[in-house]
Amino acid sequence: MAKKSFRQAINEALAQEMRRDPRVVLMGEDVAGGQGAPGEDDAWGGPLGVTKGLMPEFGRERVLDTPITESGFVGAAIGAAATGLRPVAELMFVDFMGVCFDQIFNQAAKFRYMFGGKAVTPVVIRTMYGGGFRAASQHSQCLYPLFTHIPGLKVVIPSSPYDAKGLLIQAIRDDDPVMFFEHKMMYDDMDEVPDEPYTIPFGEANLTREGDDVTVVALGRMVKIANEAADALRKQGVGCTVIDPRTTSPMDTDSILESVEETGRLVVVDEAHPRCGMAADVSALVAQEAFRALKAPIRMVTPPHTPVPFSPALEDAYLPSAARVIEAVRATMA
Amino acid sequence: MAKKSFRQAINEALAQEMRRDPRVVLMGEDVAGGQGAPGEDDAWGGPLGVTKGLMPEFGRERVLDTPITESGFVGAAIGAAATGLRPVAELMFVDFMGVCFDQIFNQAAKFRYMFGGKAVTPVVIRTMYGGGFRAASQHSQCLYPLFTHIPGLKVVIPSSPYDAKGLLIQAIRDDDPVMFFEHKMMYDDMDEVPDEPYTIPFGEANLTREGDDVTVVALGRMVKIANEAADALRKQGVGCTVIDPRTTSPMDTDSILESVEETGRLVVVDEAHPRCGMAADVSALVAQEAFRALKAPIRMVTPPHTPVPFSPALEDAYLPSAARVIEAVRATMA
Amino acid sequence: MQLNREQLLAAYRMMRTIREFEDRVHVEFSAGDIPGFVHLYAGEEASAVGVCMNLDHRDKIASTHRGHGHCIAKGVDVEGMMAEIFGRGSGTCGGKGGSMHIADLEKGMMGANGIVGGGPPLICGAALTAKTLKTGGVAVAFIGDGASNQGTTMESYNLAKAWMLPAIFVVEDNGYAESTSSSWSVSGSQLGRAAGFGIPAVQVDGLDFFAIHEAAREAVERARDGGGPSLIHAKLNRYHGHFEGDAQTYRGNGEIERLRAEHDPLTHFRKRVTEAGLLEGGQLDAIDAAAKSEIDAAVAKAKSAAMPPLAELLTDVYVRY
Amino acid sequence: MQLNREQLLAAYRMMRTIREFEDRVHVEFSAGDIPGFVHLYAGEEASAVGVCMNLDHRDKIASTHRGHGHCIAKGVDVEGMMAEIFGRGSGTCGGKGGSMHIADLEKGMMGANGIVGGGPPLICGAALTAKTLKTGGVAVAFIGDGASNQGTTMESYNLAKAWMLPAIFVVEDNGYAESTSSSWSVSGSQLGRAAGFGIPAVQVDGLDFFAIHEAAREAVERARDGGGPSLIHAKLNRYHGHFEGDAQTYRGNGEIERLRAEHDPLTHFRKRVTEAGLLEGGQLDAIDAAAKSEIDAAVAKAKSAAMPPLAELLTDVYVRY
Ligand SMILES: Cc1ncc(C[n+]2csc(CCOP(=O)(O)OP(=O)(O)O)c2C)c(N)n1
Ligand SMILES: Cc1ncc(C[n+]2csc(CCOP(=O)(O)OP(=O)(O)O)c2C)c(N)n1
Ligand SMILES: [Mg+2]
Ligand SMILES: [Mg+2]
Repeated sequence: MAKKSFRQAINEALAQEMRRDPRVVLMGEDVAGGQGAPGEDDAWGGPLGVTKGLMPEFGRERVLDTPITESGFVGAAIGAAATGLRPVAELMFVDFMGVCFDQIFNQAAKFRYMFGGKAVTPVVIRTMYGGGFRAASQHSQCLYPLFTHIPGLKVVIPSSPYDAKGLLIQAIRDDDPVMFFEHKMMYDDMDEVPDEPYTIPFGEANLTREGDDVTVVALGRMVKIANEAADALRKQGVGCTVIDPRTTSPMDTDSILESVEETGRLVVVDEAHPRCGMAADVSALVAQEAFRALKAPIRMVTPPHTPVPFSPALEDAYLPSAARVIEAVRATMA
Repeated sequence: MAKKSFRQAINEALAQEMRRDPRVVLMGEDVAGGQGAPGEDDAWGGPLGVTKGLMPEFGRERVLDTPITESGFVGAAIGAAATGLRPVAELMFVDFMGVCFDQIFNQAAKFRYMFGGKAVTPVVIRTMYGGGFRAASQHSQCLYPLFTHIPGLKVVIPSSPYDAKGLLIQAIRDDDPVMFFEHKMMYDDMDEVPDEPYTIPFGEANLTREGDDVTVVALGRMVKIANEAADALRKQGVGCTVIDPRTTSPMDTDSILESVEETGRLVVVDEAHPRCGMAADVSALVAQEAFRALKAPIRMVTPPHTPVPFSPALEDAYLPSAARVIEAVRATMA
Repeated sequence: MQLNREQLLAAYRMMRTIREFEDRVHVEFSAGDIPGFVHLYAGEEASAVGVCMNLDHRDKIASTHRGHGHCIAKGVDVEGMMAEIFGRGSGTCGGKGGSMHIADLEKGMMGANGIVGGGPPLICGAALTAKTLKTGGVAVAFIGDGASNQGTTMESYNLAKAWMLPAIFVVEDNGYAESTSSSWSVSGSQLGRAAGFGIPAVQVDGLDFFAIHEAAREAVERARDGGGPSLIHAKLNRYHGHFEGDAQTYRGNGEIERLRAEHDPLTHFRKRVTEAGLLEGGQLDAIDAAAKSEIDAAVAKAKSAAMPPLAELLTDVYVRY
Repeated sequence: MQLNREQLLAAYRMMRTIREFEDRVHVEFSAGDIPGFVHLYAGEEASAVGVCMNLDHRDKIASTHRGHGHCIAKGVDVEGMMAEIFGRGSGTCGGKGGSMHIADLEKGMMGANGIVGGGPPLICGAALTAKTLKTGGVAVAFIGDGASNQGTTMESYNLAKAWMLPAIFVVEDNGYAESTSSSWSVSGSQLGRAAGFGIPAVQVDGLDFFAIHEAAREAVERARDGGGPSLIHAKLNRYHGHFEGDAQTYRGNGEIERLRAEHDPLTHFRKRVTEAGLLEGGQLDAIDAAAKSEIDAAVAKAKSAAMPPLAELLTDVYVRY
């Protein structure tokens, strides 16, 4: 199988779905780029080149550059979805959600319920998240807990190129509004990715490591860190099951609960802010549903309750690390 | 002491602080009302009359009606706070946050940190939340978990007129950005409220009931329901300590943990959506920090993962009730 | 454009149905039978009807919190609407939406909206669908004077023009946003703003069904011909409070009485068509009576309808979860 | 207004400092020494300086992601800025903000901003403070052509006018938002939009320091006199990519070379003042040399400065928690 980057996996998923279904359209700031400019058309493909090459193949009718009006074009994607297209909108960085959140959480998320089941809103909103890029407080957040909080939204956080392709195709074919999170530090990650289209269902976790001692739940880029920690711990005789839920809404609660029933110990690793975050959400689930199996306090490995700092020195200290995961796992075994 | 309504308590807190400090200004849609209109000035005082009477006393220079531009005027409140005023902005319903969230979570919340401690942003954003008004999906949400998630914000959720006054005065005098949540069903609640100004510090929980068997944590209007449940359970021989954290950020974790250390049982009652919500947040705290004391699974009493329905029949079923709290408390004792 | 007799009757029927619906909801609300927030459209009928009479099944509209008139004008079933407002299971949205969220996508009605400025971006999307799938359809956003100040609305103007969308923005300027006068809240002017975005625009008297109908006809034609977005600034009046329960002390002395007496689009329509000999008074009287019985029946049916079953609380959050 | 010799020297010094700063950051970034996203202001100097020379300690500005020039023009310390961009503890923000978040409230600089359209609402607030406390101050928002389409920006126009704030909106139209041309993204025109909100506006050539200075002078005067907001549309050019690393394939053949050669506000200034005999070339050469050494020193100092101590990770989230 061919090795492909996370970036390529996303691009390929989009291209294949656009070929399959003429109702799939793309929109966002500079998703092609060069609109109205004297030089190259398709000059950007998004700030990190993820959608490059799609406009030449599908034309500007289906790959739409937008003015900087996130409420306008995210809302347009939602309105288009409710009337027959299957748009994929790019909210460049999830940090920008604050200028367009209404369209996502009050419109797209609620149409179906408010309208008594009469609306279908198959929109996908792709967005970059996460730290490590030295992009500072307004370009490094995770924020998927805010979307997971909202009934009516689905939330997808792929942790590998393989998953990215399968989950994105699923997202596009899905009939509900989907928030699709891409970690900006993972675009160059390489993985075996089949050439043909395939889907990965939502709400089915992936067990990336298996072990009897501790259950480690991790999301997105944190899955890599959890795996790293699990591999190191394995050598020290501690077996971890690493669970990547892949989607936080719906979430595969069964896989998490079953594993904790076996291990009796839980560590949750998350890059999002700690308060009302995913680490808390998973911890609460287990404290309610698998309490009797628990042998030790749950441990959460998250950043502190601070904005993301700019300086590399501080940002490295801010982000969860394999070392901190190892420490947490060991704490549950103490 | 005089009995005052929640509405009066808020109004009085605003009036007293405006008298004390000329830098305190109010702004929002129809906080006075009648601007430019042929009839009565100060015609509204907000949709439920909470700020009525302030404009006649303080003038339009300090009680500013606004166009319907939440990003504009909430941002203006924040910019004014960073430059020397102490504004209280009214975001009529918290459900409208989606059109102005950026100014709150990327600007106000982060100034101090991003700017290396050089900014002070003493802004208060008052907002209505909660169900029971038959106001449907876009006018009934709680959403304080979204703000609690964000480092740099403080989040206040008073559960009585007495607390409302003391917490609002504290909020206005506080040097950090504060989100102040008022439950729209509580404005007519009556309570003893001192005439003179007083403050209630943030991060200090209020124990509204004491009992040895189960700790019940509840917020805002849910405190009333928790109290009701505790009173009923008391008669049945079950003692509950009801903890009202009053502020979710900062949160009085000590009070919660100490109580659970004693009771060994926790029920969290919250009106917000369940995923990544306050019930999960408090549960996770206890599962991490007071696990050894726990004798039973934690129970969360929240609405289901759905938007708020309109029909009274459905909304009543949606909202947590004393009956459900009683059931949860009993479950922890089983 | 000349409207034929049938069209004129249809226009009057729709306007009268809206008026009857709204005045009756007002009464039922006062009696305490209707829960929640209700915003009535009475007085503004010529706008919804004048615009929607130019639309067909291909076309979409997005409405506001004051949505009943737009719903009726776009063909949403009146009985279902009334039941919805009463929170009944037989309502258009099964009782889950209520007055502020009546929608019927099959009728091209994309929803009333509880968020001021929520509709215009959605309409850009509906217009994009029409353009992309070449349906020939157009999309119309109704926008209050207050909503015209919302960033989402202004972004939509720019986007619609940049994408050359078949979109029409109808600013329904009833002079107030809640208790705030549009003379104060709207800096500049609606036409000036449209010009600032390069969007053709006209101002019309919202009293005059024919003026609105004609302005909308031109805008729809432009949109269907690929000429991009247009804006219509309709000056009109609301007869009831901002929401039911509003004491309206901000209005001028006798303002509402004067408006009802002198600026009633239905009276104005009746006068025009009877004086011009296009219709006879008797025909219109018959419509009045029919509308009244229709609304009577809708209210009776709504009141006797069942509340939604509790199981409905959990359905239709997702298509599949 | 005639600028005296000292003022002219100061203007040139600031513009040269900005140019030197930006071109040097470009080099250091290419060498891999600067982390994160960096957006350079070279080519646009006449705007920041032409505007800020009309401001004093009472006045506030809000900047954009492309903020270095505004910072320098408003008097933020250059060494601190350079250290900040390098992420050092000695930076203006202790290394916690970086290029996109340099702020110095004591200097009236309310921050670069990572959010397009983030600044204009804040400036309405700063202007409200000035008006309420009667400080005599004005507040200026710098806005890119791309940012001019953001709803937050347009809402601020309306709010500033409704409240009659001493606010000035400077649209720095460098022709692009990232790779997208403003000729495409901005429907209508900047002046047309301002007119739509009833805000006095002028368009100026951003090449020409004097034109911008004069336009700003008028706007500041109007604001201080209680005349409300103004808008200035400056047409200018950026010499570097959107951010450092941008290959700029969207630009025309030889576009940047031509701009540097023919549309350089510094060259233009030099020509104007020397030809008019206001200053001599030697004086300007001396400024050039001084600016170069100042930036050399700032870079050297930044590079040798310590990273922030780890304890700083947890400080200044709140004043008190
Ligand atoms: C984003 C948002 N802000 C505020 C409100 C509260 N609100 C509901 S209707 C209204 C006034 C709207 O005025 P206008 O647009 O003129 O419409 P009208 O009521 O006159 O039909 C306001 C402020 C809201 N629903 N949504
Ligand atoms: C709300 C928001 N949307 C998008 C971006 C990404 N972004 C950063 S700069 C930029 C282009 C801005 O263009 P313009 O306003 O013309 O300023 P210029 O870069 O030309 O100085 C974009 C799209 C952002 N930072 N914030
Ligand atoms: Mg109005
Ligand atoms: Mg630009």
